[in-house]
Amino acid sequence: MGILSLIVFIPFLTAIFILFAKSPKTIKSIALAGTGLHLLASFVLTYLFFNSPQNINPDPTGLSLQFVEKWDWFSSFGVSYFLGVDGISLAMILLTSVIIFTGVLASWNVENRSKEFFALLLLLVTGVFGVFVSFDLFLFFIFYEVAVLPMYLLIGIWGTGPKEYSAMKLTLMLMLGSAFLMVAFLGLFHLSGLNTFDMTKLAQVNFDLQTQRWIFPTLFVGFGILGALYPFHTWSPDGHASAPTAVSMLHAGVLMKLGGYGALRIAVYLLPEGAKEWALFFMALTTINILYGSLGAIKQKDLKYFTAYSSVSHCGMVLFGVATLNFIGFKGAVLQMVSHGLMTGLFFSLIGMVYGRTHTRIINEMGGLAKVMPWLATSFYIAGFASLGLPSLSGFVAESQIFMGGFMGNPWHDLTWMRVLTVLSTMSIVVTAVYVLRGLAQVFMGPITNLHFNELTDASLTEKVTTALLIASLFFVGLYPKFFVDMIEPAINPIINRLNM
Amino acid sequence: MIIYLLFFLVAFFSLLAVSSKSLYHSAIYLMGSLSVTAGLYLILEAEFLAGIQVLVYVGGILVLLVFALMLTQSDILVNDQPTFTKKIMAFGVSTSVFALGVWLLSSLHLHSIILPTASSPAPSIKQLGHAFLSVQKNGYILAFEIISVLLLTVLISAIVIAKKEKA
Amino acid sequence: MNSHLLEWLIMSLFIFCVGIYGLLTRKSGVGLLISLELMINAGALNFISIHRFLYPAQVDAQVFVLFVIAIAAAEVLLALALFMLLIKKQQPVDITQLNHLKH
Amino acid sequence: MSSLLPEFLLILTAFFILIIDLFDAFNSESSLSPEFYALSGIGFSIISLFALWGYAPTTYFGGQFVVEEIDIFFKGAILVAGFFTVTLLPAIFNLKNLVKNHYPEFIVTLLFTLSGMLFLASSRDLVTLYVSLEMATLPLFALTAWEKSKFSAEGAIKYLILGAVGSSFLIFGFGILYAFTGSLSFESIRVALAQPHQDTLNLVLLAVAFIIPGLGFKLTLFPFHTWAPDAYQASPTPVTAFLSTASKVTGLVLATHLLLRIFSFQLKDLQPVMVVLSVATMTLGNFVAMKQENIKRFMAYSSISQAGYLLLGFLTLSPEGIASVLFYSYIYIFTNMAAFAVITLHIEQTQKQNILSLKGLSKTSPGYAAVLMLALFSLAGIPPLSGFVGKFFLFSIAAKQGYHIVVAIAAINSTVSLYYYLKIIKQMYINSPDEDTPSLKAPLVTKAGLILATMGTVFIGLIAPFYDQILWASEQWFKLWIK
Amino acid sequence: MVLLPTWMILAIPLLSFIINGLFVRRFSGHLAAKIGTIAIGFNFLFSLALAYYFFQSGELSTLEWHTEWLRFQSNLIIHIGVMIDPLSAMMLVVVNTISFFVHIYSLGYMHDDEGVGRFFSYLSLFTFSMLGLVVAPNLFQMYVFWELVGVSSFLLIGFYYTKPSAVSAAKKAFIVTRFADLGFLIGILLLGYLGLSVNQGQISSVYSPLDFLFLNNPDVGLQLASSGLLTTGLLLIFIGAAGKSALFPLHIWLPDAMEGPTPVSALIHAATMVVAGVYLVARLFPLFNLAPVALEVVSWVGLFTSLFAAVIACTQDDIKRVLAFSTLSQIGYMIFALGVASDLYPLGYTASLFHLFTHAFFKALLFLGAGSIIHAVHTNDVWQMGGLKKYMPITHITFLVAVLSISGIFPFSGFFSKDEILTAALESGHMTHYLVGLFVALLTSFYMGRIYFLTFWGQSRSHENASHHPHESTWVMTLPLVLLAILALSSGWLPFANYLWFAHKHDHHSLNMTVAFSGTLAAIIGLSSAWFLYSKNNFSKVQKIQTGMGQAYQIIKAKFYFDELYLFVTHKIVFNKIAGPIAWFDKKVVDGGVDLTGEMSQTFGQKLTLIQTGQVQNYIIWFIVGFITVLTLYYNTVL
Repeated sequence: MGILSLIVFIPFLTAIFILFAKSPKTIKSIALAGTGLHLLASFVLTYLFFNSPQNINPDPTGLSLQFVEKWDWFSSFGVSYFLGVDGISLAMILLTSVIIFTGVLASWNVENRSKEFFALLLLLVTGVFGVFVSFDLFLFFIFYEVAVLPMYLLIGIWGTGPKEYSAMKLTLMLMLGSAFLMVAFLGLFHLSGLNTFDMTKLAQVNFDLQTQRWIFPTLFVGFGILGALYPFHTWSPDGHASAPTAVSMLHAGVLMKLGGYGALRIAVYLLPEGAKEWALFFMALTTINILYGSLGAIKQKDLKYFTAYSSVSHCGMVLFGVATLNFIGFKGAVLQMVSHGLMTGLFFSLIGMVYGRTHTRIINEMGGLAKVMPWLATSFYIAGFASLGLPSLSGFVAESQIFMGGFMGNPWHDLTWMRVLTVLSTMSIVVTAVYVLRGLAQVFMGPITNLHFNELTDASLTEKVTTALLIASLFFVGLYPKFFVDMIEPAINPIINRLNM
Repeated sequence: MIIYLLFFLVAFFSLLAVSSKSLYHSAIYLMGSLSVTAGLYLILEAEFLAGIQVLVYVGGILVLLVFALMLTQSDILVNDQPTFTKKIMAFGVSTSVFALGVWLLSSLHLHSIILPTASSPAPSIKQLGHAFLSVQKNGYILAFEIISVLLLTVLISAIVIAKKEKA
Repeated sequence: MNSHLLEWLIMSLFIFCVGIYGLLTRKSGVGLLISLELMINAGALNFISIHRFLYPAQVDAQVFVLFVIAIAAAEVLLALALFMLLIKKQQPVDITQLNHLKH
Repeated sequence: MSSLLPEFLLILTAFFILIIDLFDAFNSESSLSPEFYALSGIGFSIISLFALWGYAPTTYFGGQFVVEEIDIFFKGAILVAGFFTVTLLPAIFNLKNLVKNHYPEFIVTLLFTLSGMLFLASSRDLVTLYVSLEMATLPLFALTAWEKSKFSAEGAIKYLILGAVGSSFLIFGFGILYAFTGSLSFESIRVALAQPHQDTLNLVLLAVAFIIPGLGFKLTLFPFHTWAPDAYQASPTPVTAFLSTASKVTGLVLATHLLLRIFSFQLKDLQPVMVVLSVATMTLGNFVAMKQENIKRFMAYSSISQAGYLLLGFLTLSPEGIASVLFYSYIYIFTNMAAFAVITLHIEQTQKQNILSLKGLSKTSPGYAAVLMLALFSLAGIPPLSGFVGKFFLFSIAAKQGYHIVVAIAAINSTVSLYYYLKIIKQMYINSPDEDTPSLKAPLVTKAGLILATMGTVFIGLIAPFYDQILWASEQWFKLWIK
Repeated sequence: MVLLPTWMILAIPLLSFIINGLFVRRFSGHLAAKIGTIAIGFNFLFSLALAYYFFQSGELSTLEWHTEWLRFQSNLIIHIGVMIDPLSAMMLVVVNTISFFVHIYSLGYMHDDEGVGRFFSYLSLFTFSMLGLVVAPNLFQMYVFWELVGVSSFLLIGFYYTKPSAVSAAKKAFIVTRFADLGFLIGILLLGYLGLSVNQGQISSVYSPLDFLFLNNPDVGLQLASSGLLTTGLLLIFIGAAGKSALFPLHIWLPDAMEGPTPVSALIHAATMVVAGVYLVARLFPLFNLAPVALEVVSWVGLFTSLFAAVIACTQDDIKRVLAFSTLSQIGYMIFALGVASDLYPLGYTASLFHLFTHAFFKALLFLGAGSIIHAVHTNDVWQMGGLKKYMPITHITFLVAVLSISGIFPFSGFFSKDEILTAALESGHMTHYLVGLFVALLTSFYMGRIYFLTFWGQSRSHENASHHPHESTWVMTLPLVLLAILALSSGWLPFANYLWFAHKHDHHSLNMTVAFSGTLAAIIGLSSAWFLYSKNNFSKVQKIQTGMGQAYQIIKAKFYFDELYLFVTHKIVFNKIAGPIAWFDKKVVDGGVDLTGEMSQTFGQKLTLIQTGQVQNYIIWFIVGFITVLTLYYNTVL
């Protein structure tokens, strides 16, 4: 029972304990204890990762995985329980454990059926952890769908507004995405000739160009649907608007990263030729994604739609980074996943808190709240500045990497096209600044519009801890990116070597 | 010669059984058709079978059908006329099946296989009896047992369904 | 002159199709049973004619046909029981009106 | 003779119950109710069945009755389905006046049908096949009409007529098959069909064309499925459960005999037909299930769509094919039985069959709602439940043959199926119940069956040795006659 | 060489920001103010010492301290560090002195404002980011602190966040500068790319192609110039500079930035932040030198801005707006000075930086003076002041010094720096620049004279009741005024040329007599005409001129309607014509498409249910249809 299985199954065990707890108080404390323990475990994992002897994979294109756990499961089918962690997965685990810890803190006042709520939330996060550490396509797929399914119940039961419609739309579109993946995985399994789902072995197979030409887009679109790729992003605004705070934090913060992670880890790594064929097309698509998302956010009336569109644009940047097919672009994509995860987590938790107080999410109905709740106002502004890419905050580090990557181009694509697309997506930093400042100024600045806002309270202790933790991590990534860069670079080398081969 | 006569008879009777207005006539025509098939079996040197055919089919099943006719007494029994469109539809479907079958069968050169003379060996009733009860290679004792259990279950369940419920 | 296997096969196919025609046009349950008997009988005839023309010595064909006849009898028995049930429920034995369970 | 034990034990228990019923002994307080005898009978036959594991394959009656490892698994599946159906019975038969609704006769008929199905699994020649097939279907016509309600007769009659048409097609087909070799045994026909010279090709075509409808009727494939929705809706819920599980597995057994044991050389050419049939069945089953209101009719269409997925397994002549079909049928039985247990209780205690009547089940009886949710998720093929693993293996068979488009259609179909399963879960979890709905109460036996089924739904997919055993069994079988 | 490590100069303001911002300001704002002032005071002394020692050591540039911050790839590693060279030493001194005086001044000015703690923490943040920008060894670090300066200016402009106009001004400032920074970022990416493709040839202590040591290296410059993209790169970077220094197309945010408290305007919008653009161009001057086209553009933009702003300044009523436009015009001066400079005539480079140096002092003085006036009279409108000579003697004298200095009268610093710029323009042959520069000098002295006479001379026109007379500000506010006045006087005499020069260090310090004479003449004309029009109370002559100019006057007064134009472009075009349709398109078309597939599958399902008609005969027909399809399908696969 290695540390990785522990990492994956701590939330699951906490969920089980929760099912036996009685009063809401104990339920919440167990959930908090579980996620706290998990946060600790991921820090220990990071410490071990950096200090324990690294088993470096001799073959340059092979993944060098640490803490590998590999047991045969359906041996006749080549399926094995294969866990491992490398730089990219570790970064994502850290992000997810922070987000789930703050998510549990942010949903401190969920009263109705809180037992099922926390159990489902933790089940969802188990799926997410599983995806980040599994290196067997079958196991990857199982955790991938486990991560998506509780969304229906979480949004359907505890959501607001047209919750059933958006819950159904979200689940079905994400399931359609995973249907794409299933077709691609089976294609990979059978066309690879060797009877295994093990990613490291499949990476040695050079599939012929014809198969790569159809499998890569299926994989990329399958992951893109979850990563809010342009035409398939419509579930995200509705889904996030009706989801309760913790769920939209977890979903936008982490689940949408599965798309980017999968696209990088599986689509590009296993099918380099296919990537070279399609990357420019997807780069153009993600550019639309970025600009479209940010421009769409300007006219939004509801705070949650506002953030949802901004996360569509930021997730577009992740996929843009992946589509640049160069070293800096990949590193930028992973950094953007981490930074956007923290950012949206902070945004949605704050919206939850503001909604808890003013009971309205419509931007025009609120005004001048800064005077009444300074702590929330400042943290909202910090989140806003992070999302528009202010240096010293995580947004800038990630975006600069992606734009530099896009600008540097890669040997297989026409440079001027890539440069035009990069310039177009860099324009999003201005549009983001416009809508972030307009929205926040309307809500927080100016005189108080609604008189009974005066007796609203500022952040309570739990809310302070949540926002403080997220802001601290935003600054940590922004001010000291070396920590994450050193973690991610060795993990990206195999992908780049594979592309250059 | 006799064969073609019997063929014509069977075709005529079954057509009438199917299309006659009153069900009573169609039951009788069915009886005619079944007994003519028994005759055909005789030609095909399957006497026992012809006997069973007459006994079980005509005697047993037909009698059951007539009972059913009596019992159901519904007025439609007198004139069971299908609507015109349903007739056309049914005619179309059945002729298409028949045409397909004939076209496929005729392309085989089966016509070269001719009726063996009376002298060729036909399985005797003794052999038939053996086949039913022998346990070796070509015996069907197993099927025999299964069919007995089958008839028992069908009997029980039919009775339960048809039974008049006590108040 | 003697008859050929083809004629017998076509004959049994003809009876089979007449049975199908009967099935599709009859309104009353009993009418259906009649056409069913015809179809099963056609099957039996086809079986025996192939037996006689190709493998006169084998006995399996006749055994099979005997079983078929027995099972046909069982089917009619069951059909009769179901018709009785219909009558007990005051429903006409007219299958065109038996269309309550649909879509 | 020991390999006949499973069937023999069933028939023995049936007669035993008949005799007890004869002396009207069930009404006295001391005696156990009939389902205990049935359960013990089926239990013993399962034990005796798996006791055969060591000696297979054994042949009796001159090659007409063969028990290979693969048959042991098929028979096991059928017996398990029968076992669960019997556990459902106490929920609908009120034990006060057994005689009034003929509870013992019901069990006797059920046991005989089960034995018929077991005979079918081991039959190796056309006569035994036909007779045991009829043995497995005829009593079901009666079981469907057991409730004697207004519609049950209608459903049963439709089922009977189409059954009869199916079997007459089958007889005609078998007649043509007989033309190839003198004997009726599968092996000799398979060998004769190995290299049909040019002119008898049409005959093979005709034989196949006549036989597939019989198979289609039994397996509820697309154009031959029309009886299923009405029969499922008309029959009492345990019989619907039995139809959707045991009768489906019997269809699979029939498919194994016909497609793998007789037409094994024609399978390559049959692939397009099979692909069209399975895609049509899948699509129809899923898209029509979306619009259903009645629970039982809904389950009918869901089981039709499952038949579509199962047919994918027969696309290849490889051990994985039949192994994944068997594996998925076990998962399918456990899942369906878990779902039907809850549905039976609900329909019996609220007398309402409409999906909307499931409103707020999660509040009135949370345990049962959770079980139904798990079962539905497993049917939709959502990991980590075993439904997903089974489906994944089935789709992999189609992918192995290069039918990636078919796998895509199947994957999209399972997404559509998720939609209508979620519609039910929405009723249970999101909508709130009307005030007075009592929570569901279940007799002990049904509760035990329910728990066993749920355990199966969750764990079968995860324990790998189970699949490996099935794969080993099908490899043995292939080694036997692929040589 | 200095006893303390140089990164202390950054750490102190950062530390004071953190201490004040997070902890102290909650308890007592005034304590936070004191801490902030002491910290900046220490910084002021430290920077003086640093500059002194640096100029003593005579080295060209020293990379004091650096640590690896962000690694793009092995040959592109961004370091955070402190680099001292003549340019950054000068800037350090300027920024720290002005910041120190503004801190002292704010002690008085913000004394009774409840957000005083927050104000001082923002000031320390601003100082930290400005210093970071100044000492940056590479372009990327400069961009990082460039953005931080932008955000602190946003916070300071929007300090009175309950006032909607302040909030929208802050927002406007940030968005406009952000738009310019887009150009800057793309310029950096392009230069980075060019730098990578040029073979680096190990230049000592260079870690990425964005380091100034690398970029300003002559032979690297030549290789870059040969690549053809250098001009576009430099122009992109110039867009960033234009945004921050509010040059012509992106100048709209500076006048509105006056919404912030006056010390802010003094510090940020007079002395430090706005000159960051000039600093950037100066820092990259060796590269600009190799791209003459870019330099041309720089000079013309600078010239036009100075003229444009000077014209508008004459018509404004709000005292702070006038000063804002005068800053615009002065920065235009500095930029076009750089524009005219080249390695043949390097004088422009030194002149522009000298003007930057002197301008910082007297412009800060003007703003602080205006601040104390407003503090006393409680209004910005020049027409409601008048006759303050009697009540506020110190402010009056210091203000007069600043006015004389900015108009370029002899003993004051303005004369020397402006004179050098004009000589640079004349000597390098840019006649038009020289003439326009002269005219702008005239306009400058005119509008400065105008506000001087309107506020200090004539009778008091304030509406407040006559009994309450405006009184002189407390010593805390007047001390910085005096000190700045002294600096405004003395800074002109500093032998600037031998500290900061480009290409070759020419040491002749002769005044070009023609330029000196013509400059002073222009100043005198401007001042006297202002005296003639505005010193007495009857403004009939002013009315006559205004009506004479008719419509043109209104257009100039409304700042050539640029604000409305930008507003129109952003709101009407971007928001309603682009963002609106996109939001609609997303909701209706893309989302609609998804719902459509939902409906389609529902109707398809509905159609399929019709197969189940309930009639047994239809079922049998389906059965036989199935038989036929199987037959035909199998037929055409087999044959």
